[in-house]
Amino acid sequence: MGFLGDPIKFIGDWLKSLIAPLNLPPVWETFLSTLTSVIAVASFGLLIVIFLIWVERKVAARFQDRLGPNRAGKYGLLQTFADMVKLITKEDTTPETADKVVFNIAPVLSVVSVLLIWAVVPFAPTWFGTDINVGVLYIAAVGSFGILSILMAGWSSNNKYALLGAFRAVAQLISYEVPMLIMLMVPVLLASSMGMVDIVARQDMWFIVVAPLAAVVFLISAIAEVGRTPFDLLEAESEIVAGFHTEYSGMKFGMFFAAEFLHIFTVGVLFAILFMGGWRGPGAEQFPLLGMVYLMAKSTVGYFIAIWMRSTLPRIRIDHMLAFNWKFLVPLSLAILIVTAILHKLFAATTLYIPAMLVGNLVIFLASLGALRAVAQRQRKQRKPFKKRPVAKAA
Amino acid sequence: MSTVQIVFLFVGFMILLAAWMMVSRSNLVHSALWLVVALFGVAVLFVLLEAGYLAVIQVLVYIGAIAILMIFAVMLTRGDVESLTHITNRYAGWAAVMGAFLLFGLVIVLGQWPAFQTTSPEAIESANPVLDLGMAFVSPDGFTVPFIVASVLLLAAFIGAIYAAFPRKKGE
Amino acid sequence: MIPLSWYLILAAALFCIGFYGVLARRNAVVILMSVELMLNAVNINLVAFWRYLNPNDISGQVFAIIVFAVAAAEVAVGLALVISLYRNRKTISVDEVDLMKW
Amino acid sequence: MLDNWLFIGIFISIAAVFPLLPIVIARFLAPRRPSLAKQETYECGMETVGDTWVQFKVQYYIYALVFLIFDIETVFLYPWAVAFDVLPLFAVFEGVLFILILVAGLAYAWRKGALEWA
Repeated sequence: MGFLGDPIKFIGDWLKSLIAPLNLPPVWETFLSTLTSVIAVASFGLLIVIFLIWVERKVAARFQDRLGPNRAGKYGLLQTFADMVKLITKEDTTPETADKVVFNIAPVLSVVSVLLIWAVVPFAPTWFGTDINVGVLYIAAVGSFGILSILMAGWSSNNKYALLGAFRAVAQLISYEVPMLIMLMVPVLLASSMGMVDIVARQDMWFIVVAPLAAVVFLISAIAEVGRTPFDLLEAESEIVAGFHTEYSGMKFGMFFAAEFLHIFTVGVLFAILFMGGWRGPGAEQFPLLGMVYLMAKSTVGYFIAIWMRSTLPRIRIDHMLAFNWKFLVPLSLAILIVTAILHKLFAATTLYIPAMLVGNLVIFLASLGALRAVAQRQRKQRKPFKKRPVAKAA
Repeated sequence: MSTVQIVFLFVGFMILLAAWMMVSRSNLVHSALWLVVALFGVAVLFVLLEAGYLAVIQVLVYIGAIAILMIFAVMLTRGDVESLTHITNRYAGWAAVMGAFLLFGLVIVLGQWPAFQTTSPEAIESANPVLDLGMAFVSPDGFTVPFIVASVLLLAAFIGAIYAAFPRKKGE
Repeated sequence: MIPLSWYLILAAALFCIGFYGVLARRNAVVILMSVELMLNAVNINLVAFWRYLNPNDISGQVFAIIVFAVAAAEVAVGLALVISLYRNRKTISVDEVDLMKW
Repeated sequence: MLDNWLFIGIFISIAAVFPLLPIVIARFLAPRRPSLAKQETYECGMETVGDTWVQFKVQYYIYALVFLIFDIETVFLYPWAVAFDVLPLFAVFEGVLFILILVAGLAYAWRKGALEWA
């Protein structure tokens, strides 16, 4: 097998042989090996951002019929490094009236909250940072640090726009966390475990097949959690300057920026793990590297949908967005959870399992479409007739 | 001193410091942020006690929801200008004395209890504590009634809180 | 391992700090925060008792979760009352809320 | 089990160090020429009027409240979902009953108009 069979194990063994002559006590050995794997996972997370920023700018440019970055390096690949150099050498101003300590902690916390998710991501059969038995809830829990960091940033800036932006952002994030939490329960329920490794291991049939609606609702609410267009009320440049990070400049702004880019890809990774079988694929059991490739390839699905939505849809008004969540997504997700639970209990391990699940999903889908239609029709009736505006005559 | 004990002492000190800062700061948002630090420390304690599920929901519920709710409430009430100058009432001295007395009494009373000397716990046999928890919530000889009563309690709190916080319309 | 007594003393100290906060502070929101501290101290105790005295009976954890639910309910209603109070009296200092004395 | 959490403990510290590094590097590389105009609060060039701490709508609190209630609900439901495969059918309906009781709360908030933004 050697290096190509399982590179991580290969490198790990090599490192172990390196420190073996030192005869460290076992506590230190555990500590060092944990530290090494932590640094490996965390730097993978951060390095991938550099690449992702380039990918996203290229893809978004194609949607808008542009070329995107193409000057720095081949295909503009070095563009992100150029941006990094720029951000590092920019002057970093802190407003006089800001609460300095809180102001400086907030950007760090926002990166931490996203990076922490990567601790439980199973990259391949034997490659994962750690496998805690509450993995799914852990993901939801570290997300709350992100919410806190936004509040801290907005409040400490001592700027009306920043505070207003932070409040709107938090209202949005906590609202969309409800359907996300409920939809995270569906894979947990189907796999009977909260561990990420277990969830991947139980997906002989991808969960997106048995619970397609849950996957869609999860993706929508997770994208809203990131706060990208069409859900970018956090920033809403045309309304509240730049939202909660109005006062940030230089590298601290860069950290918020990096956290956002990493977060959107993390959503894709989570979508792939929870609903699309994670690293599973032909040959992945033998060659972990192949599993990693599968996971990254599957992750681009959710990631691409997010970029697609971003470059296609306009921003939603805040009242519409919250109403969409509380009056549509939350009831819908509860209905999906109840129906999935009952059908899973009744039909699991029978031949009718997949058809029954699909019919259940179809019924919910049609019912929700009908409800949306009825609401739209009622609103159309209530609307005042459209007044024709005088049109300027062509000179 | 084992590593775990050092971690415990560090976290315990952090919790008490954060708790003290929380009750003694005049800036309400700072108070709330110190509260977050203290609550996070408690989550670390839960990890040390091998209650991973509780640690995670401690972060999810307390930091993700309750702390946010606190900060929102602080913002909504704008803070009294007055309370910035003297944040405690005139019984603060007595409160401190009573608190110290309570701590003293608690330690004395606890010290006489034989289980106080327990130094090392038994191992946990259960393979999956979260599964046991789920079983306990819904099995008839477990905690079915508390489970349903909890949902009724939450419903009552929900309706009560909305009723109290929501501004009355005219004529209501 | 850590002795049980460390947890109990820490929880007692945390409880007393919360107790002081409830009695001494004037601001109603801080009083609610202090109540949260006290509830957390109780939770540390519950989980420590579960772990050290009876780790193979799940009821200790169940009890802690019920405390979570109660704490959430308490905070939700408490803060709603504070907001309602602020709307009607323009203050949240508990010293000045003395309507019942009349 | 504690080993798994040790990983997360170390991860938290490393994850805090990583974003700190560029910020600290920038501190040495970036120019620092503070001036009064730069350090003013940025409100599109206007001078700031009044206190930053403007009065917020109670709506924000209501959303946080609904979120809190659903958060607690998930705390009870996740163990139920984990134990799902070994539960008898009536236990499934207990969970459904739990959800429905809270849906009643959501329905109340909806009827009361507490979910409206305006």
